[in-house]
Amino acid sequence: MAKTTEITVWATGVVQDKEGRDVCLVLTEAAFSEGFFTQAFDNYVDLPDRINVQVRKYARISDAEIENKFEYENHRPNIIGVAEATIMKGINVCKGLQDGGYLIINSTKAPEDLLKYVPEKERKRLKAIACVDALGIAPEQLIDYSGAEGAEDVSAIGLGLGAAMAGAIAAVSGLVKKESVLGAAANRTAAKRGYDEVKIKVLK
Amino acid sequence: MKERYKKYIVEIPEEMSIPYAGIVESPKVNGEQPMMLTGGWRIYRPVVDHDKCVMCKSCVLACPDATVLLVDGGQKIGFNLDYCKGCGLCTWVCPVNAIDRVPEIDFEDGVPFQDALFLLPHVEALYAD
Amino acid sequence: MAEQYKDKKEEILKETVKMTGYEDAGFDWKSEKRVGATKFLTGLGAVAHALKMADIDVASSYPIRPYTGAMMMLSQMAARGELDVEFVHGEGEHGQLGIAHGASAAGARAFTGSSGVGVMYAMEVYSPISGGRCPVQMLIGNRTLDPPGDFGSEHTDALSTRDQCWIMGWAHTPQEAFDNTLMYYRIGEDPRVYLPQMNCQDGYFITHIPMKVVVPTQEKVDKFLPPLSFPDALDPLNPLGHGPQLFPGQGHVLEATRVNAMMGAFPVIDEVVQSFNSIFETNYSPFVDLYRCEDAEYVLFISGGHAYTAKFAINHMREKGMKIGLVRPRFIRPWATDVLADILSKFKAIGVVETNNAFGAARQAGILTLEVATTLYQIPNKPVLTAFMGGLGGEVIRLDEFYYMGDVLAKAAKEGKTERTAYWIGFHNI
Amino acid sequence: MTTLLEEQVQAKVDLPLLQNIHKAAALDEIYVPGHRTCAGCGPALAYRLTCKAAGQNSIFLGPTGCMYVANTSYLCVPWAVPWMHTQITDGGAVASGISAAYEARIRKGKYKGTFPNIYVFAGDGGSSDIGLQAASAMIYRDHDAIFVCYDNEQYANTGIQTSPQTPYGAWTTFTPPGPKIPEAKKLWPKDFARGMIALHPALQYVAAASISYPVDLMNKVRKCANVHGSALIHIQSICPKGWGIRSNQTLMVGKLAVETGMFHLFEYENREYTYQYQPKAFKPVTEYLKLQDRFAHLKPEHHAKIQEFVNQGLKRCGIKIPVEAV
Repeated sequence: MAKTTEITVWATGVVQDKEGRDVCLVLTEAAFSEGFFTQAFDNYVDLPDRINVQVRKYARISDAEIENKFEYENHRPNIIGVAEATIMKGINVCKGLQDGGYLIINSTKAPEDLLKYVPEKERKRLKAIACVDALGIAPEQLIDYSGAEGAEDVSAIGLGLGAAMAGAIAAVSGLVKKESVLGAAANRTAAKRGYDEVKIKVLK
Repeated sequence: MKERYKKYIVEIPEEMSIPYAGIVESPKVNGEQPMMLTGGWRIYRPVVDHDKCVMCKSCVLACPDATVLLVDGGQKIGFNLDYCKGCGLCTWVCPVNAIDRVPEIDFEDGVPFQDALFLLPHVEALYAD
Repeated sequence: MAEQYKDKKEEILKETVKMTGYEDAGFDWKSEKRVGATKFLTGLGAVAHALKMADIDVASSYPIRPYTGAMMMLSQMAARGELDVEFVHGEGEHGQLGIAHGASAAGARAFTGSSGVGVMYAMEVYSPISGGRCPVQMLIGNRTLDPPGDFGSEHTDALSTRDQCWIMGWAHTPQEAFDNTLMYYRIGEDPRVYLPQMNCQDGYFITHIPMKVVVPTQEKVDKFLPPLSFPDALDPLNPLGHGPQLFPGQGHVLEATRVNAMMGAFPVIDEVVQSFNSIFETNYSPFVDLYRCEDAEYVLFISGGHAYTAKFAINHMREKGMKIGLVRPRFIRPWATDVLADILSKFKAIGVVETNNAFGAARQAGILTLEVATTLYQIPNKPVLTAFMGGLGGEVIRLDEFYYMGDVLAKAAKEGKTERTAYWIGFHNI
Repeated sequence: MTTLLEEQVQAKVDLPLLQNIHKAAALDEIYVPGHRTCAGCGPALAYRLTCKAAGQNSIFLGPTGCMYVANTSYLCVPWAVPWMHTQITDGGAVASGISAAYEARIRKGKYKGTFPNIYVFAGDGGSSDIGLQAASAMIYRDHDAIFVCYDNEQYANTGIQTSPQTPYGAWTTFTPPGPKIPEAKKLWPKDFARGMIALHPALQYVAAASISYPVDLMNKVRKCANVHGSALIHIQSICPKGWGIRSNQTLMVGKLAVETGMFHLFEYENREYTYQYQPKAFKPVTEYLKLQDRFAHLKPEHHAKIQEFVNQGLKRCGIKIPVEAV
């Protein structure tokens, strides 16, 4: 049985559309360079994207060919990324989280402060919660619609906030090596700072 | 005839059923569409300074989501935070700068918490163990 | 009728009856006790008269031959004040169907029609209308698509829309076109169905050739067809949302409800045809018109106007001792699989007369062959199946061409096989 | 107290014009909260103001576009009045059918209420491009219905693509700028409302309004509703997503469009035009262009070209106010 890690990144519609997608693209690019089988995709169902709506960007990283590639969503994610912490106030971002999962949030706050937004059931499953000031590290939130509708992204992958988030996710989960993430992100510094500066609270 | 053609009829499980021809009930006048809660979209919350407010009602007509309300018997401006998307148009339109935009995360409440966005009953199982 | 034939009117009618021998088709003048004014009407005229009696509320038109005459008659009726209808001149077939869609959704009994390329131009709107469950009726006077660009009949136009969830069937005489107009409205407006209907007839052959039609009294029509009641109509007093977007995960449910409406129409059709027979004292069978099939060994399977000539041809072949019959489906949608399977299983050979073309399809015949072959699949001892490509681009199928088909089928029944999946009439020797 | 709906059911009454913002704000909310449009969505505001002005004796039609997809996502409808989806192609046709149905049903005694106001709420694509034929036919046949074009100057629902209303020089995902095509979109937009006036000499009432002038917009909607026959209203509805502005800048940009002469507020009534915005001087278009990311690639010569186009447009309207090219 193949071991597949599913990543769901929550972001703010339009404003972080590209950044959310970049988190997934940087991580899958890094994993691909390490020999994994990967898939990065948008939430097609909820397109078109609207300003401020909660959007989901997905990635799957596996040690064998991914068989459920056509599933619209990651129903049972292992890692949750949240590019805008406020989203957690309105929605259970950890819905369906696998036991031993990780939650990584872009916020200046401490991880403990945000734990209250995770319902009891999902909190028990968290192995660690982490915060990274991705916006502080790379304040750029690039708006680029080219990659949103199945076309290729024109602008480089991982120029801003997305790179820092991807670095942080790599650091927390150990899913991919630091060098691979730095290699995959256009903004190497942001990815490195994200990797180094993430604040982690281990829960079990 | 009825019996004979029964095999062609698709039995639709109760939990999957949707309205005939997709015809749905309209919400009530001055009401809400609770199936689409949008308060969770908000990053910045509008906060009105009633001392500054001159009740010109510009903000009432500036909101695309009809979330700027007249409260206290029409004497004050209030917000329907269950649906306010935090666009900031009320702030911009205010001639006396009476509406501030405050980060939503700094408040304890004011956003309806949803377990999932539009989860179909027959898909619910996919999220379970 | 010309002056010199006035005295011979009864005689001519009797002769017509003898010639056509409509025993099974519901047109047996000898046994039928139809009451009403006897007129000579084209298929278009017959439909227009039926629409007047159905008291339609909205008609939307756009000119294209050959269906146009029906709209011309309706506008005359409106101008004379015989029919109270909102007559809307569409900006094209697409708009025509849009108008009918809106009218029907707003609770009006709506009618529209088209032919040939016009039917195709409206293609986008068929699914929204049936999906919105609006019981619009559309008259299709069949015309060949371009090329060749002539006016002649071919069924490819209407059949191309067969999978859009519209009730669909062909009349083979103006009388049947008249009757179908009323029956289709009653079927489509039944709350168990709520589906639009395509009332098809062959261009020229049926649309333009006058035949005898008995027009019943308004009283009987009113008894058969009550006014439309559409409780979900667009109405500010009862606000509803029609057609919001849904999830991909809900699409299949909506599709299933539409399947149920279409397949649920079977008992409704049965009921409606029985009710029609009892009110108008006719003897239609709901789904299939059988002609001289009792001891037949091989049959022509044919939909639409050419069945008229085919019946004469069968009479002549019968005189020569050939055991040939005719099977004519009265509905193409819904397709009466089980009824047809029962009937077709009795024969040794079946020849589908296509009058349409399905380029590159299985067996490279027409669309009807695909349906018939699928129907036969559930029969253990399958009859030999072949198709006859005739009546394409408006070509007439003559008596001798039916004799040719008879010969092919006789040989097939005897040998248990055919050389071709489709015989192009006038192209091959047997 | 009888509601307006009850009054209208008994006998159709004209909708009174609104004297001020307070009267406008007090009207019932027909387009209620709970829809998936962008934060700061201009078309949604146009919809809300139109509905508010329209009142309850109304039927709304939604040809495919943002205001269909975003508003009705997942079986939600935010209208307290009947609403129906139409294809993007045939909003005008369906409205014609509904109007004809009510004519017939009321005449024949099959409907007890009075004639409803029927609104087609079509985007610029559904009005001036793929829906033009049906829109024109509805107006030509003079059906008692109101054609609303909510013009966000692009196909926004499909992810910002060029439409005939997209201005010269605008970026869209189908007209990206590049070394070969520095100005992005090379074509000049259609003048939809005036074009419809020219095409339909019997058309009684046409208005151009902007979401940034809400009371003016609502009164124009009411004037449309009070016409017996077809009426047309063209509403400039700023799209923060497609125009590359922040969600709180929607109204500001709408105001600037009027103040620079990029968009004219007008009424066409009794065969005559009146213009609602006639300042001493118009602002230079550069002020409008530089605010929006969709024009970010433009060079001064493009700005000058647009200014020239705008000046000519003002001259054509008979507004003799000099505007200097920048």
